[in-house]
Amino acid sequence: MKGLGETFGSGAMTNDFKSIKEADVLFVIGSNTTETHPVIGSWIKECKAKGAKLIVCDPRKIELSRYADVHIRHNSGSDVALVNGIMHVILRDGLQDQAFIDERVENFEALRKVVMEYTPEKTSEITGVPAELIEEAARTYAAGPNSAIFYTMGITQHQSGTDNVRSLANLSLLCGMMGRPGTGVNPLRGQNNVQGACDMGALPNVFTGYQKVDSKDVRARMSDLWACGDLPASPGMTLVKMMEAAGKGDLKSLFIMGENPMVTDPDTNHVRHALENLDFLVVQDIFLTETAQMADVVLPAACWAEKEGTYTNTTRTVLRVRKAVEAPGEARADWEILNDLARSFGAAWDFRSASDVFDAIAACTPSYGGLSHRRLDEGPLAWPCPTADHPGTPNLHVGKFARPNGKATFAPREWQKPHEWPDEQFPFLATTGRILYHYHSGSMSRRSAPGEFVRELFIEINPADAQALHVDEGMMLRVTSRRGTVSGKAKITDRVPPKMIFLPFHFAEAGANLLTAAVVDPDSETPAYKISAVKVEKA
Amino acid sequence: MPKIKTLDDLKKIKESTMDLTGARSQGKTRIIIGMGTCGIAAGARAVMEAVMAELSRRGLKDVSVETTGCIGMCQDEPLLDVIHGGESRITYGKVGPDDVPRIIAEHVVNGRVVEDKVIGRTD
Amino acid sequence: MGLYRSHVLICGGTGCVSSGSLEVLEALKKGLAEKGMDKEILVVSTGCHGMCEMGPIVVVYPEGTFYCRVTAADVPELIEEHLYKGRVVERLIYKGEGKASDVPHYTEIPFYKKQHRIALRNCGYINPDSIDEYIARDGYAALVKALTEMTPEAVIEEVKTSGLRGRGGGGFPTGLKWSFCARSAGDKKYVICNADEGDPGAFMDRSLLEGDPHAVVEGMLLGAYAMGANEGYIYCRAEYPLAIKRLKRTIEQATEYGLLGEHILGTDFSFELHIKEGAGAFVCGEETALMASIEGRRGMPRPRPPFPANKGLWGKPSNINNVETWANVPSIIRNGGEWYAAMGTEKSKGTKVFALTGKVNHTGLVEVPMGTTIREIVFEIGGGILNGKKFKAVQIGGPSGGCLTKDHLDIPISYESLSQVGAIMGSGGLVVMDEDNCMVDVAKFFLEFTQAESCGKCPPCREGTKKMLDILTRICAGKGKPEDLEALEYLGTMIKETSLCGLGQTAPNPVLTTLRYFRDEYEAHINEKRCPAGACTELTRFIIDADKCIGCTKCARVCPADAITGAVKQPHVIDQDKCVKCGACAEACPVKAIDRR
Amino acid sequence: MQAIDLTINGKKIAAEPGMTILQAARKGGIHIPTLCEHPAIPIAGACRVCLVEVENSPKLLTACSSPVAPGMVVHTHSPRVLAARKAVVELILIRHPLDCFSCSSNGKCELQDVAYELGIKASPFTDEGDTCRDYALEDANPFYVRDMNKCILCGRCIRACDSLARYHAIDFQNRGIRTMVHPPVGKDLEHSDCTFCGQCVQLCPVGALSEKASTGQGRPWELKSVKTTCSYCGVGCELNVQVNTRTGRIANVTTDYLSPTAVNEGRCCVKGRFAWQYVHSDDRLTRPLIKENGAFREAEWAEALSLVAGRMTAIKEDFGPDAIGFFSSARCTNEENYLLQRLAREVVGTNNVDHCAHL
Amino acid sequence: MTTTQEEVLSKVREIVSPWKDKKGGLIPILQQAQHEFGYLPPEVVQAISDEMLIPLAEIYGVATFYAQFHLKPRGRHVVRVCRGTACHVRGSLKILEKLKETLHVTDNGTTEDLRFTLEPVACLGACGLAPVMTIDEQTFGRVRPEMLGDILGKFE
Repeated sequence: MKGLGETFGSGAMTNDFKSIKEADVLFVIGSNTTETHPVIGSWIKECKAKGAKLIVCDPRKIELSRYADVHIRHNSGSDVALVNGIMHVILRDGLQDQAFIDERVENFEALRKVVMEYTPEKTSEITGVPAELIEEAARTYAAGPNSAIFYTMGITQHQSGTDNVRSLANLSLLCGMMGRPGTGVNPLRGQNNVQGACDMGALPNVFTGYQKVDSKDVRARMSDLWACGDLPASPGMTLVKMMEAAGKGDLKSLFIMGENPMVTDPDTNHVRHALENLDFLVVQDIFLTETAQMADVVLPAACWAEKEGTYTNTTRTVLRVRKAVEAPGEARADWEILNDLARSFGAAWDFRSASDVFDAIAACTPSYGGLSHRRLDEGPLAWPCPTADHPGTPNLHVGKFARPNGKATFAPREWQKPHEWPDEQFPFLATTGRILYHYHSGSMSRRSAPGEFVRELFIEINPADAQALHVDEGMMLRVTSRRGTVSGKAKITDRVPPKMIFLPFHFAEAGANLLTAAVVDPDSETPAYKISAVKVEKA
Repeated sequence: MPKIKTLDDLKKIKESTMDLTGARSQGKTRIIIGMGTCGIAAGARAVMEAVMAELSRRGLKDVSVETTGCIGMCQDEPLLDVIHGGESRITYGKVGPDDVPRIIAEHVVNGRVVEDKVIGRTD
Repeated sequence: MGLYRSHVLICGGTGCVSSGSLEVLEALKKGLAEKGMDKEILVVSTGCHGMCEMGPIVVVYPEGTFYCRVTAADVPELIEEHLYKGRVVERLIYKGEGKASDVPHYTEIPFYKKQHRIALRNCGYINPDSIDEYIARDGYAALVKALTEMTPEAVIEEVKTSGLRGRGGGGFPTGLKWSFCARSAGDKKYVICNADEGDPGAFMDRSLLEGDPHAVVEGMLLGAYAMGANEGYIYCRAEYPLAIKRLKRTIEQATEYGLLGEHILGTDFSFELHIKEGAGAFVCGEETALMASIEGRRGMPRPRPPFPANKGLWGKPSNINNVETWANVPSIIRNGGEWYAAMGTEKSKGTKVFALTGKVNHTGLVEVPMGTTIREIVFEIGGGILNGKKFKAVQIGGPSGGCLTKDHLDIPISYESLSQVGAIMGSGGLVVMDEDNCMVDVAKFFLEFTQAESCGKCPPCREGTKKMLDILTRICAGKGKPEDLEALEYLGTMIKETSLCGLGQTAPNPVLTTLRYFRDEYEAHINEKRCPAGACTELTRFIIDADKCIGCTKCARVCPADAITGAVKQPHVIDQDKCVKCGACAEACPVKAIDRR
Repeated sequence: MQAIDLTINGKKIAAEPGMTILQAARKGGIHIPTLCEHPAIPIAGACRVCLVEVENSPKLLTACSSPVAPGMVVHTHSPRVLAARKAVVELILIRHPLDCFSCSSNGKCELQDVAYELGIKASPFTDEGDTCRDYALEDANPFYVRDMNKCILCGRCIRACDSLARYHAIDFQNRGIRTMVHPPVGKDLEHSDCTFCGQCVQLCPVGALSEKASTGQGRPWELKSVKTTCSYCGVGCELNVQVNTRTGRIANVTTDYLSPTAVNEGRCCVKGRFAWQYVHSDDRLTRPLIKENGAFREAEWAEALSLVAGRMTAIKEDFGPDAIGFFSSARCTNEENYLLQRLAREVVGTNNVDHCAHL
Repeated sequence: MTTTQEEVLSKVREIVSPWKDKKGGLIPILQQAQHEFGYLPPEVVQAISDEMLIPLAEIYGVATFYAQFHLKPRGRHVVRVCRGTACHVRGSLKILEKLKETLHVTDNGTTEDLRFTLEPVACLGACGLAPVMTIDEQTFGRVRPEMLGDILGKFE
């Protein structure tokens, strides 16, 4: 999000879903779309069937690879080099959209300078991808006429995540693939309301609508709207920092709403230590999760089907959530609990409905200014939607970027070696991710039909490695990193390249995040889940 | 093989193939050679070969060469009959290979019966 | 090429090949070479003559002597006697009605005399592997004429004038069909030849493809030029390997001569032709199913409209005609539509090829002008019923056709006249039946075929034909119920009315027509549990006439089921429960004491 | 574009070019029964139930596949049409079990509807042994059950899988009377390309495909539909939660392929359609819990909330507001995220608020 | 004949290569594959699916639609035994039983060495010669069980 924000002036997905169908070239990198976003995956396959070209870059052989015109299996963590290499070919052969660059983008020379170094040969050395494939990807992407980039956690969950995103933004600007249907750089959000949570200011440095907390004017306007006193001026700690601070004893209390860091956060052993170290932990959730069990107070919340509200999807489209059934027992909607909790603190909050809360959001958030539950009941709308008669904005950056001078900027980056790399002691590279049948910590999906279908952790391992380890399908494997050990059943498949294993992270009892390091991207503080050096043994 | 471009190209192929299909219909002119045991003994095979050679040399089309069994005039073998167009069937007797070019030139091509060799005439 | 005094034509069609014509061909070549006659006599392998049951067939030109059932063993005599000495080998010549007095010319044989060969004109006359021989017979002259003298519109007009109608069964006016496709907008169009001949007993398409493949290709070229197509497919069933081989050779030769490919005859017209082998599904004879099959999908039909002329192969405007239709086109263009239209009846012009089979003396392929009566075909060309039995019915139009009776013998055959009496022209199958054929059994036989070939897409055909077959099976087994006839009529009518494609729409025809003309036979099966023709085994009984039986025990000894008992010299009895109705006893009885009822 | 005027059952209808007779009839509010047709998937023209009579056309035409033409005169319920339609349904019913009583599709079965409309109780042609096709019930997966004995081979599931789910995990196998819908020969569903998105189940017009978890959860007429947004992944699929009004429990989840507001255009995945049982899970939290001596005890809301406010206020007083942190959630609504960050900033006075945006 | 996975793959690649960028290749590919392998083994079908990006279910849908395709191995020689009435009453069942016993196969089965496939058929249309069997294109009439050894011996 940060990568896109500084390049384009806005960090959200640039285009809407309809736009996908108008793409002539789909560049999918670090996204196992058919498993993580199945509906988008089906559209991508539909485009391909209708004649669009598909470029897939992923160390794993994912389902979309099957349909790819250009299939690149690059080394994990070599994304920046790969994209720089692609840009090198584009510039070398003069395939860039010079008119677009001249008119709408700054800092071109700096990009040229960095990219110059990444010859196909050098890129091939770093990425392990044959030079011809890099050339072909470059030609295909540049040819368009409309090329769209899609990425997910495979790009962001690296120490260099933001650089990865910046590189993709550079690529799209270089070829002028922006501001038209069928183009853009499209991060596919992993969770249902990541976009909304960010929009709402559930981030340490901004209020709603990315209004910075360190801006005096913003704070003044907010305290005005909220009818409260001075608001804190310095940006707060990120989640990973908070965890660190808790471990050190600097953070005394944590209020966790609907999260299960014991399963989803990196380096589970460290998380456990941090939470244990707190003076007072409150968890508000629908189940007594691994994290809730460590809490001092647990507040029972209503779940998805039991409350009114809105989500904002990956295309910035605000959608209504409606109550279908009553919450069990005394469980209550999170917004109701928070309203009453604020009152317990002595605040004069009096939100009677989710719709009330939304009106308050609209009042303090320009991009949401024209929205209301009433309006959304007629159908979803994409922000920015500043006024009640504004039709919403499906495609961003049409004609003008959101940066102050209306221009985008190239943000060239050099490739850097990942934080951890397989060595003699830990010769395998482990990567974690989602699978189709489960969601996140599995607290919902494992209690539903999919939980019966995929019950336990499996570990994908290449046939060559399995043979070397004398492991057959379904036998137990033990995986150890510098941080911990997990065991799971071997799934022998060439989906993973040799010396790489893949573990889904949905299974608390065999938590893949026991392996991962709490190493984060310094810009976005996104954990580097995608790379851990591990050793693999027959259990 | 040259590509066909015009009707003339097609006609050329047709012409050159005519002898093939000419042999599959009774030609305008029929030459019938007596090929009974007696005929063969008297040298009918050589006569037939001479007929074929002459037709080939002249590039004559539309002439069919048939053989037939003994017609009962064994003393005059080899026998060679010519039916020119719709005219009567002329039987030549004691035909030798040397007579063949003359019979073909006179009778088959020009329609003039070679009277000195004729031994019979059937309508 | 040297001059040959004589050409010996040997049929290389599938029928004759399976009777051993290849061996005859080899023996001839070898024999002539040994005698040093190979320079004067040419041996040619041709396509089918149509009279397959008399095969292998050998015709010696220039005399036009027609030899049949020739074996390799006959060859030395043939060479010595006919080719060397000019004496006809009488024992091998075709004997017509048993008179062998004079040796008829090929064309004088009654089987051929009544025919009028347009589509089949080169079959059995030229070497199908030689494009030169085709050209010598005016082949590709129509193409040259069309490309140099005629506009595409004029070609379509000529076909319209000819009155040619689809010979695959539908009978849709070909020129009109072409004009639809020609009018349809699109940069890419296809012409397709339907060579997925699947009717049991029909082999006219096979004979044409084997005997005169260039005519089909030339017809397609003319169609492609007229409709603005530049690519074509011949969809040929894989069961016709020889036809496929010949077609491949044909395409090679035509391409070498520049008659296929880019800029044909130096014009802007280009045409590429592919062969697609079928994979064993009768329903692929239906045009939309055929296109699905070319596309590599299950050969299931789809509803029309949209018609192939607008949305055909891969969604592009396409035109499908069958082999016989295409083969007629060159003659029409060469001789003019008027010439063609002068033959036939008012609405059905030209000639039609029929596959004459069943209980008839001469089976084979016959091409006759439309308007010829069934009587002429069966009795004059076909030489009447086998073994002097009585004519009972003729099943016309293949498995989807109908059964006609002696009352229909004088109907002049045309699309209209046949549909009036409940039959169809179909692709031209003509099965003659005599008094020994049970019409219920015949209806069941055809329905078994169509039911097995139903693609399963639409319920009427899938479920309906199965149910009709179930009912027929039980009627033939003596378990029919009186209401079954009504059910059959209802199901048959409704399947025709509601089925998706031609297969379902015509599948009930054999049942409906036999119900209409031979209802008494059905009633006998149901009400009297009796098969009047004695064909339905389960209803047949063998009974020993005690008065005639001499007690010789021969019958008891041959009975495989030990169903016959009786003391020596005493009348024997058949235990009906044990009898398996094999008829062995009746054959064995020296005094004809066993009746089949 | 010029409208195409046609007459259906005497009613003048202005259709759009490219429309089929069926679409034009629907536009004009005229009902034509269908089975193999579904607006979200390509036309098959297989079931023959929508046959209509078009003047000057000798054959009956399938309304679903025949394009409208100017001046067309269509009869959807003429005696000829009704007779044909009746025959078609009678034929389909030959091999379709009539266990409607216990069938999960009772009340939403489209075959039942057509039969009812035409007054057909059973096929008059069914003989003993016809109905039973002896296909074993396939229920090895937790999502849906396949009962191929009930399959009418309309192919809607196949087209849904091919054109919506884009897996083409199933297809017709064999032909003619032996035709069946199946994953690749020799494979079962669980080991095929199927990803259990269940779109085929929703599109099945009869009871051949049914949702496992929905069995016994409510008859169609007992359900009310609540339109909402899926809570798995960032696509934001519009879902219709079907709630049993009698029990107040979710019966199943469907999508609406014709919804103008659905960003997913009716598509969905296995989680959206099948991962809802957790809502009614027995181990849902139902009361606030307070940990005492390492064990939880149930508490009243007031006590729990005041305990939280009290402890946090005390920590704030001792260590300052930045000793307190708030984890919000990307799974909660906008409203809830808004309130939590406001609670942190306005009420507690810290910017220590974040959520797991990156997981 | 054993074929390794690599051999299968390289054969299949060779078969599909002319069709990679063309439409309508599935049926010719299956025909060629069946010609090559004698039938359509699962790994071959899977490889075709992978190479041509045609869903497996669709390929099987096509393969089971057309009579030409076989999903089980077939013998080098197909033995057809007529089970028509005429043959039945003249002992074709005994012929069939004897064949099953000799070849160790069931109806429509194939011998382990892939030499023969045994197919009982409704009628071969040669009732005059009953009982009749055919091997490939050759017809044998008035067959007696004791003749079977010699007949089968002619086919390797």
